Amino acid sequence: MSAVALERLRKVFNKTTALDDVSLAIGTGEFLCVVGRTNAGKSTLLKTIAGLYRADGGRVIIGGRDLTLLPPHKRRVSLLFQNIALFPTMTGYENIAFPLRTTNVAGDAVERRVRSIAQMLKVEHLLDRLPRTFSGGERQRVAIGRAIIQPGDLLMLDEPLTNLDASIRIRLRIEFKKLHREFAQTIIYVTHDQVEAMSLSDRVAVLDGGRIQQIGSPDEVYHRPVNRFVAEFIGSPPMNIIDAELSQADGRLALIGTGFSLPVEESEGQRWRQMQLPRQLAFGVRPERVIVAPGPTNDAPIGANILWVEHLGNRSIVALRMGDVTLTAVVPPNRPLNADRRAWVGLRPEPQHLLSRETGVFFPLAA
Amino acid sequence: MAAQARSPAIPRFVTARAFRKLVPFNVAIALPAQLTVLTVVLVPTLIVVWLSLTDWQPTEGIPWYRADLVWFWNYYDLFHDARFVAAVARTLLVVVACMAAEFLLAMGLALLFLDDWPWRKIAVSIIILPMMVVSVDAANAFFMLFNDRGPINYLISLIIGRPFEFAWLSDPTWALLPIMLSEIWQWTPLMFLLVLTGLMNLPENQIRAAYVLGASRTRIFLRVMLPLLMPVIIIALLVRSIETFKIFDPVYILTRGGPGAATETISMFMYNGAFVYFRIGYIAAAALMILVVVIAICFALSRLLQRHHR
Amino acid sequence: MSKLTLSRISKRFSGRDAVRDLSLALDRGEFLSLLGPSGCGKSTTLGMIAGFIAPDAGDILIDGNRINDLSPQQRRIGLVLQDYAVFTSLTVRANLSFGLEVKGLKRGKRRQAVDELARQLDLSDLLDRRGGSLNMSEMQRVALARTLATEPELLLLDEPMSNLDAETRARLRGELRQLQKSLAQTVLYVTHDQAEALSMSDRVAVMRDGEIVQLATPHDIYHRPANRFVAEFIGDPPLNVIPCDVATDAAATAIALPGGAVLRSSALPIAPGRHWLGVRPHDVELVATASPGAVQAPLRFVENFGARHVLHAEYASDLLRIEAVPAARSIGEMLHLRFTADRVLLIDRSSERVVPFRQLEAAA
Amino acid sequence: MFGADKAWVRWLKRTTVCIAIVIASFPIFWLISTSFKPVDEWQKFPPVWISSQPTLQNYRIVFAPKAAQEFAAKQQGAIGYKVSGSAWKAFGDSAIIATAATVLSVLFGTLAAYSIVRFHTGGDSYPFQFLTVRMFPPIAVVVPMVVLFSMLRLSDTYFGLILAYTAFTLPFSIWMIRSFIEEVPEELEGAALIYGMRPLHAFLKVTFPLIQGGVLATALFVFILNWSEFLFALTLTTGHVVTVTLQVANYVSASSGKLYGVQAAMGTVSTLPVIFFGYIIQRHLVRGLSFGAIKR
Repeated sequence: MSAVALERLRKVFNKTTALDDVSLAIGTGEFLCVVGRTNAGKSTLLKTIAGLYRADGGRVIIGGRDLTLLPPHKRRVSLLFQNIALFPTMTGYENIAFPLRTTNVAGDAVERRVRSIAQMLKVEHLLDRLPRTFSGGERQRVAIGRAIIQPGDLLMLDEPLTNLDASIRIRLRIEFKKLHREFAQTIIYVTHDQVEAMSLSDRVAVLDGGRIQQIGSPDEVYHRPVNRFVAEFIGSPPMNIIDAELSQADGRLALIGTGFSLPVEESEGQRWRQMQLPRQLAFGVRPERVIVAPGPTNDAPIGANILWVEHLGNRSIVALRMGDVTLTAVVPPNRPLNADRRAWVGLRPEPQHLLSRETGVFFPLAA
Repeated sequence: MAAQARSPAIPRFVTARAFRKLVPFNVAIALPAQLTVLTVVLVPTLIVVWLSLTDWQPTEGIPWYRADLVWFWNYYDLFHDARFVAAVARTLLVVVACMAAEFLLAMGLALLFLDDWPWRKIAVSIIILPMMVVSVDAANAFFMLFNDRGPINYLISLIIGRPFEFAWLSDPTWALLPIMLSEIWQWTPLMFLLVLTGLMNLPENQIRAAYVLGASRTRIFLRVMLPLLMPVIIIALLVRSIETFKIFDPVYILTRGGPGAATETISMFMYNGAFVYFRIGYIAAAALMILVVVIAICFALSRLLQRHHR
Repeated sequence: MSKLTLSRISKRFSGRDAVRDLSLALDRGEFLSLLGPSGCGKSTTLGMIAGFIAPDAGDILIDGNRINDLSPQQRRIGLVLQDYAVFTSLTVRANLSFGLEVKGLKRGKRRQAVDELARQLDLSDLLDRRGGSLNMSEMQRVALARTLATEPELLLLDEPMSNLDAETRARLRGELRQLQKSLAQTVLYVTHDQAEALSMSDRVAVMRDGEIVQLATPHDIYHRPANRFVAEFIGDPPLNVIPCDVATDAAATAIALPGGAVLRSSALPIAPGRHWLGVRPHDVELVATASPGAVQAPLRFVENFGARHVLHAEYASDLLRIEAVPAARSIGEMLHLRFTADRVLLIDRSSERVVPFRQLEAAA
Repeated sequence: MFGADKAWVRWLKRTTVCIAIVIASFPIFWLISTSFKPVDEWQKFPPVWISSQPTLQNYRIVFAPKAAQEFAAKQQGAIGYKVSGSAWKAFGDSAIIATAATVLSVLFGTLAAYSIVRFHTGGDSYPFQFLTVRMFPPIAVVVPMVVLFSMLRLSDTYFGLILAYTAFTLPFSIWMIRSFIEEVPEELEGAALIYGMRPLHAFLKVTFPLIQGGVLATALFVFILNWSEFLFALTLTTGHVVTVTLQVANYVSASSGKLYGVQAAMGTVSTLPVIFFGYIIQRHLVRGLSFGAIKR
């Protein structure tokens, strides 16, 4: 049985649908990242699971109990809010001990547990101080302490690391992973940062417009996106999506567009044919897989104009105009490529990256 | 009927648990406020509807609920009552005149306070003094200022260079002026404070951008600041004009609507009708008409505020 | 002649130097970034050029004419602020024509100019919308167009991307740069984002504590940083800084790293003793097994960018960042790392200066 | 915002501000100055700006019935005077009524505002229903209220006025406190709920300490309104209950307004507490008088 099950969860605010039939199941001890843009419905999802918002449809089942109609204080879940929400009038100690106040844990046991959590999170020096004297990272750690002191059935974290320095971020991510391992806690972690999602979790759920677009391992989501949104959202710079026509001249398949023609390799032909593709379609290519060369080569036979080049030191991002398509490529640093010059491009469309122009959905591979 | 008795202290025949089931928590805590308002506003309004259809006078000695129905004759009479029509017109005049004066003075004054200078805070504190004064006391002060041997007449006589003893408050043409001046004196500070707050909260960078683009002060004020300030101005004018529409205290203290009915505003007209002439039914009809108009205006205002509040 | 010249300008605020003795020259059509952390004086510098802040000392010249005493309006400078300051109560069209109206341009001409500019900046569909109803990236374009309409001698951009999300930001960088080139507009761009500065500018001036610490092309800023501050500030993921022991004699220098590795080069002008070694994450080499010259570091965290991984490994009681191609790795496993002498920076501990690159070459 | 002004512009601005200050303070100055004048200076022409023989007699008349009687006996004929009772009674009544109505208004208002903000009770337009109450001209409600109160034996009682004042200040309480609550992130209460607190408890424990300054300001604001109220006091009482505003009006009407010094003394003492409270909450006045629509 899964630790958390959401069944067709709906939430509507003033006629705008914030959550649209969200269903998902999370295993016990799993670390799931929910990733999406601002207003994708991520925070609403967590608040609905916690009971702060009343669901307009569907069910929330945690640890086998149907919690849909229960008020938040009976749900046994923890939520670390995006804005931290430490109680400003209480000290660090009182904040961390807060979840124990409403249980019948004895006084000295409370003391012991707060001390040990504080020690683990290295916030012992903050116990007697008020939150307004804390730094961003300290606030974060105290809030984490409050979220984990009373282990519940589910720990939810809402963008806990935004607005922190990069170095603190890495440290806290390492701590999250450690916490997750040590307590075998089921975690839902919400973030807008796709790199963070891909780095932290067992599985990633991509949310957009209140709908779950795809759930899968980081590799699946990156390499086998199900639709255009996921393909463009995961990976930076985003995947190039190019319209093309599938032609079959003298038995050889090729993708044809204005200014380019990409033959499909003979050995791949069989797989492509089995997919029963329409003539008009689109294909995706990751910028890292675009080959760019200063002169024509076998690998890069298509002529293109360089629009601009961004040298970032460890790599360069090149924007190219190929026919009527604008293409982004990531190339190693220090290539002799300059804006307003000509370059040659090589693309290798892969069968898992073919999608419908109309629906934006990727075609399934033939079995 | 009292509000306390209806608040969550539950009638004996309803158990606490049943009450909680009957009334959700969030509704229960809004109830005390709601019931108070209902008692003091809604019930009287219903009574007004009844009274307005009768010719009840408390001096007749029959209870109000057994008064004789006259149906809509009260309304007919009102429309043909020159005193009432004049009171309405006069009230509108007061509202328009006071709003214009208050707004122009407040805007002009607020613009002087845009940049920082020493004593600015203290100056603001003194300028807003009038709005804190009890309105009856303010009217009392103006009563003394506009006395025929008061300081205002003295100042005028200094200016024109000959003795000037004019009984402002007993002159049918001029008696309204001290009333309006008292109102303007007391409430320009509020308008000033609202406009100043609005001005201080304007996005400074937009003004800066206009400045860098070469615009003159006048152009910046008219093209950038004024449109941005519009919501604040509208709210200030609406809130103030509704308050001014109800004007009573200065009229009562300064003239009681007199001489004759020369300074009677709607509120004063209704007070005199109900508490001097005891024509309750008749005044109830007037009250109901005013209520309907005010509610209509409120509806429009609330939509406006609602939009601004988002 | 330079378009803009700052000659030894200074500004103090309440006893603190905000800008100290700063000199800078911008060529016509150049895109120059002022890059630095918040509080480094870059916004003060911008304010002095725009005319909002009067410098305590020094001259500001445009085309060789001193403009210190001119008001902001008279300077013919365009300014786009962080929040764009689009007139929220006016339509986009009124926004764009605001500057032209002020100039007294005729209605017909104004219309023509606005339409042309709107077409160029892809704003034609928005012309009748109110400024307040736009989203951030639309506002940015409106602010840019409104300023460009007045054909400023110099365009000042103050963190114009900081209100946009990462995706939009990355997309707009190229577009902005292309627009700047096509108009040959001289731009001074203030930012704290090193990627923006590196990717768009002709030259970058890195500021710290009111002074320019290095002024160079993006390539040189990245590969030949002047000191530790610039080296650490530039690059994402940032530079690794490792303590090292330097021993030097007349012929050669040896740099001993924690964990036993030693780098050697021809003699370097650096005193022997404790110093810093800076290594870019993509210059750390992962080797398969323990090999001579390699150090060991346990893996603590993997940042998954999809096309590449950034590994965080514990080394010298700090986390070392390593850029690597994606592969299956598990937390806790031991990584074997090698540093190469021609791909590291040696930082003098006392002066924090980077020992000139050319001299740090592989030897033996 | 615009750089420096020219010297004459600056001079003109300062002068205008000075004139505004004089106009704003003059009536108050006159009120206070007159309250210290002996009888023969009340109506002197040209006016006496500041009395050369200041006296406390006016205040004595206001507060001590005995002094009032003596004065009335002496002045009989010259100035008709028939106000009985001392200002102490008026102050006491006003204090009781204003305080009780303030407590109720703020208490009910806090609960209703909490319900509106956190539970969205009654939907978007619900708070406007309360606003409508404030827009009502009280005179239109007063007529039936007199009828209703006399039936319920509430006229000329403390409780009647308290009820009326509570209802007519509730819009301010609700709207002001609502705007304070809205400034506290809902996540704070959310956290308390998730970690096991019941809703009202969470509100009192977590949000209330953060808005108590605002609630206090609201209370002072409402108190000022109650203290200054005149129309209800005038129409819903018949002599047993006397508020300060009523007492002021009584002096004016008792003498056809000829009792200058006494009127001024009563006016001064009745308005002083309000001005004092007003300055305490100066920051919040704008918010209050614009129903939370315009904040500082």
